[in-house]
Amino acid sequence: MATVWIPPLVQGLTGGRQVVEAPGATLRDVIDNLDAEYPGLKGRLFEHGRVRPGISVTVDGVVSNKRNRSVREDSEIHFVPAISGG
Amino acid sequence: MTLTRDKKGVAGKAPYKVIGTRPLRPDGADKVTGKAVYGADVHLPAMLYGAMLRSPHAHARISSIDTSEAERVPGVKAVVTAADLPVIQDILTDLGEGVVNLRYTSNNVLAHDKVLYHGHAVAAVAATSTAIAEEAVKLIKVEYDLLPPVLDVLEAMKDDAPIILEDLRTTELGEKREGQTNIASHIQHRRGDLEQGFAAADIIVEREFRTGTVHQGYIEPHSAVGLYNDDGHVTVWCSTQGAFGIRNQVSELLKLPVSDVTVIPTEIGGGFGGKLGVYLEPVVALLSKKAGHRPVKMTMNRTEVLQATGPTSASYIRVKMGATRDGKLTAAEAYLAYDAGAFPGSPVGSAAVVILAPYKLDHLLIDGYDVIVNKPRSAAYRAPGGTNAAYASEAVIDELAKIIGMDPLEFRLKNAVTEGDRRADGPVYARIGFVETLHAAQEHPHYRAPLEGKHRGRGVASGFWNNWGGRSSVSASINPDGSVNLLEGSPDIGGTRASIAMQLAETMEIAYEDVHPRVVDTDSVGYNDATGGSRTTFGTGWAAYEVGLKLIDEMKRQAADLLEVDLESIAYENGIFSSNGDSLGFKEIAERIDESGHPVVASASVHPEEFGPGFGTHIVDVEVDPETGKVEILRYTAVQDVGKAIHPSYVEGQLHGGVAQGVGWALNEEYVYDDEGHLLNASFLDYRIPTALDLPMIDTVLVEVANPGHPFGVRGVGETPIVPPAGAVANAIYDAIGVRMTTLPMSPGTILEALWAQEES
Amino acid sequence: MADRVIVNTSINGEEATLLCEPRQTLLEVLREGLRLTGTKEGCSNGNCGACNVLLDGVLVNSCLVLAVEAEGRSVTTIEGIALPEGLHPLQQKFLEHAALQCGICTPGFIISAKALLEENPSPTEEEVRFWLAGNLCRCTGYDKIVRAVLDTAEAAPSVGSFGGETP
Amino acid sequence: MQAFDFATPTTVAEAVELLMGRNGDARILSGGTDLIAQLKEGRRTTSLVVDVKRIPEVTELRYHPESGLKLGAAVPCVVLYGDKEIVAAYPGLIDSATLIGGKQIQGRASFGGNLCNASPAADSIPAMIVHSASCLIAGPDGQRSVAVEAFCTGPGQTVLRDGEFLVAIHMPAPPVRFGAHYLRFIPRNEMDIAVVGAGASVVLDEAGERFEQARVALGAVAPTPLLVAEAGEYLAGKPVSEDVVDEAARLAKEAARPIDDMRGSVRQRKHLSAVLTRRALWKAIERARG
Repeated sequence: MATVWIPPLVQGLTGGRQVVEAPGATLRDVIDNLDAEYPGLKGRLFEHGRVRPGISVTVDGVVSNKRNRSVREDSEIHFVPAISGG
Repeated sequence: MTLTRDKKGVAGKAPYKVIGTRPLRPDGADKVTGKAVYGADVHLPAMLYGAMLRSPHAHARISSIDTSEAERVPGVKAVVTAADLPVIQDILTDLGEGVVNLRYTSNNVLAHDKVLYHGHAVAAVAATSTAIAEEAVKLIKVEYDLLPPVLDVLEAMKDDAPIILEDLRTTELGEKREGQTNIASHIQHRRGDLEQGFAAADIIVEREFRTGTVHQGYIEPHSAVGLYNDDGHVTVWCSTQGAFGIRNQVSELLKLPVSDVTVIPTEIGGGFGGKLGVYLEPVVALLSKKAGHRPVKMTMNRTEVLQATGPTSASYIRVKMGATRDGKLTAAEAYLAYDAGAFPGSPVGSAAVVILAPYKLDHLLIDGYDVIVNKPRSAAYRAPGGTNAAYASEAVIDELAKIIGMDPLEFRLKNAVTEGDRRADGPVYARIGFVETLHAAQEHPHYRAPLEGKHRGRGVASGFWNNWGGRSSVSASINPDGSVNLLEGSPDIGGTRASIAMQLAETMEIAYEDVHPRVVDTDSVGYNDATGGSRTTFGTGWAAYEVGLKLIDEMKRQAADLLEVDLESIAYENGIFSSNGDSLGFKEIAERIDESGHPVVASASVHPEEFGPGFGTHIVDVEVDPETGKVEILRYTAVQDVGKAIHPSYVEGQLHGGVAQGVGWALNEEYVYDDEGHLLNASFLDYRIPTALDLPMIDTVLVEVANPGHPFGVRGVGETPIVPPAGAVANAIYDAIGVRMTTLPMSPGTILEALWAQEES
Repeated sequence: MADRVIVNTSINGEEATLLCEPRQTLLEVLREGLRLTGTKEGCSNGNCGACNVLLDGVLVNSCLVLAVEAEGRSVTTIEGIALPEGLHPLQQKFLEHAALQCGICTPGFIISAKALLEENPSPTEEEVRFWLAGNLCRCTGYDKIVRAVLDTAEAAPSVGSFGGETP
Repeated sequence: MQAFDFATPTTVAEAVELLMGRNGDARILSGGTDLIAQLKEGRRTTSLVVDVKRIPEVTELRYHPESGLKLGAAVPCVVLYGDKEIVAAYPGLIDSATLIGGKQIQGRASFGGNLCNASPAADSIPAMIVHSASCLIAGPDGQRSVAVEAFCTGPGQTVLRDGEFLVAIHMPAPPVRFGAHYLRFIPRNEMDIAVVGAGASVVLDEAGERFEQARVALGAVAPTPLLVAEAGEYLAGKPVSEDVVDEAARLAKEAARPIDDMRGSVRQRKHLSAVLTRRALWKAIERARG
């Protein structure tokens, strides 16, 4: 199962847990499964079916907000501030 | 599309022929002879000239605008106000400078019901000459009901602060808090157990820092020409970092199909993040529509540039760090409040990543607040938010090292992140070169040179920037003489035509001189994100690499036809296509394209994401005049992991420029406001960017730890070098006079005050 | 409005007759009237040097000269710097040293540097920095610009009015 | 920029007549580095700009070791410091000429213009004061002379009456064992307005150990550039020593009555008045000693 790091400001939904696990072969699956276990999580991280503006998703250190990107059994997923430059 | 890996094996390590050399830039002759056309140089037949009316107040409700007298001036062809703009709902869009809300952009372009800062645009005039437009602007009558302004970030966060945007609510990762506020958002990163971490520390240092508002300071003022044609098509010529971003914003703000907008980027005279958003572009289009579809040009003067564009955030930062006596960091806590100007969107998000990025930490807490105040809307500025953040954390790191009695580079080395370590906000680093920069700094003659003389000091600081990939597209065609025309959509601000053409030449094994790159308009090439985020040589260079591979494949087909052999049997090396002993030169095939079939063209589009963060370590020597408080920069060395330097001269140039801007920020640059929120120093006389006499030669060390995520190992280089300077200078000042400076800029007046405070205590 | 004035002047060696309002600056007339847009406007009040030209051989900010003052005088702009045989050595050295990034300040720097080398064919680094202090550059940190000027002086001491000595 | 008429008189009388015709609304154009910027920004208005650079007296530069220096009001800084004899005779004056703006400003800016602009922070004025300079003014009633320290009456204000203009500045020939220096404090190293400026001149005795005369002047610490007469009076007859110089510097600090503004605070400016006066005096002493 993929490891998902929950941002501190939504850890209220995971009972304070910082790292949780969820099954899924794509980012979409992982998030849907996570939302089933921790209702409301998806709504905090996604909006209109897309990752909320200002958030970047990293899977194994690589940023991509595509929901159909593949996730491995040992993948690590983070939601981090979108950083872009000048 | 899929991205192709380096066909030669290890990225950045192959024996390159073009990469790493220093050829002349393709646009060079035009730029040294004055032929290059920048924003204000555009001239069209029947062109009109615009001028803007700007708010004399920092915060006021607009009760009425009367433009009738201005409209009657002979020569005036159109007057527009916010009433001419379509109503825009909240649309969040990512323009490569972070996410912006287009309703706010509309409000910023022409003030809707309130003016929110001194210099906020209120109305615009188009006339047959600039002089007439300027006279007419003075005849527009605006009645204001004054409101109390709030300019300081901490004041703006107070419960009883004047409210700037009535509908603003604090957002915390998708959740909105109740009640009016100036705090747009709160972000947080947390890991481990802070209490436990600080309990393990032998020494804890906690300090507060303040930094002032600073401007990007590009020498070319904003300029745009708009033509709203009779058929409804809008063309905008402007100086911008991203023509596609301007196209999208103009289309959204004027509610036009994106296909009805063409943006033609001119040469750009500096941007540094400040030329990503729209200011004049929608206004000149509106004016053109109202003025009978004549083209309208508007160019800001320097006062307008400083009053109404840029700047980057002033900030309040508190940093607390603990370490053991043997030099191990045990915990860190940071609180960052960044002012965003009048609309949400300060770079506090990236600041919160930068602030602890170089260090291994098991226990940390970072809180960041995005706060609005009555100043111009903040724009990205080179490593947005990074300089303020590193100023604070690098000063605390320095102080810990001093208390422990450890060499500051050694202390950093003991705690430096490497591949596999976690960044403060969680993700794991891939191959990075931070440690390599620390070693290179230690070994540099500068660091070993004795520092003699009174009131002299040496400081070091490190910095991180994450860089960016973004989307890039290019098109290319082969000419009958064997040269290649390369069409790009990345405005060239600092030599990227050269660095991109070099990557194409390397890929195709042809001469650099045989590549002819051009930056074209939004109709002539696929989508490109802006030239920003240190992404252009990385991302558009990668697109050039991909297009090069395609062109070679296409040429192989032509070779197979001409040699009458199977395509599979064709090999290409050193500009020669060969098969079973027969061969044809690249140029020979190009010449015979007519005979062999069809013209050779190709396009490529990429969206690479493994952009590879950049780390830098800077060393600076200063001399402080304790009687005047003035700081002289005696010597400066910037070390940076650049991945692979495609054109080393322009990589060095990026380091030089970042250092110069960082030193200006460190020592003198700041916006000065009076209590009513009037900007007092909106000129290059009193907004003091460094002159040639304020800086020494800037030594650079290009450490090349190839980015495994790029065919040639490239990392972004432009932004990292502005992150360390303020911290390095502050640490050098401490070394020189024993005073820990905690405000930026560290101007002579503030240093004198600090010295006096030290004497008196 | 004040009457327009006919101004007879010489621009880059060519006679020019301009019809100017007294309030127009030389910069405005060069750019808008003659479309010589190589001279840039960065601040319009003498603080950045992007608009530098030579007026009777003397370095001035064209934003702080009225066009009517050019009557009977000669003006040299960036468009008049290149030599018949190609780029002026300063222009060539600016390219070789990558002494420009965005390039907006470059015309002003080249004009200033030319004036410097004509007066002082072998300046020290400090002299170059002092002379160029009125030209602001935001991209380069001045390092490569100063090197380009020093290298021009060293490589070709006949660029200015250097008394014909060759090394 | 607002519209205006433009005139280029070739004689002093013609210029006076032009000025009289506009009842105080005409402006003199010398180097233009202040005037043109101010007109653009609307800080000054005018209906007529009078370019005086075609009047021979206004562009004349003449030095004689006995009669001193006659500096036409419109002589640009580059012409002034381009004259080797003058540079050798008046190094303290040249200090300020090389500080005003950058090279391109110095190509146009003149001491006369700097004086008539009457900025409290003007660099050339304290330097001229310590050289005991006087102003030659022409007007409808003929010519008159005013000491430089009395010329400015407030920020942007001078003693010039309607129809009058500054023709030239006269600097007496420096006596033997005379030395002068001007310096200023600015946050950058060039292209800046003085936070404080200080000029000093001294005449020493034959041994170079005692002050015979001295003058100290400050800029940017009062509504006009300031002659600190107390400091000069104190120094006259005193031995050259650190204590004596420090006391003169203290007197200068006492005399300074600066304001707080974005370029500096009262405390900073008072403090700098002493620091710069001390540094100016020591450099002047060094020059006087040869």
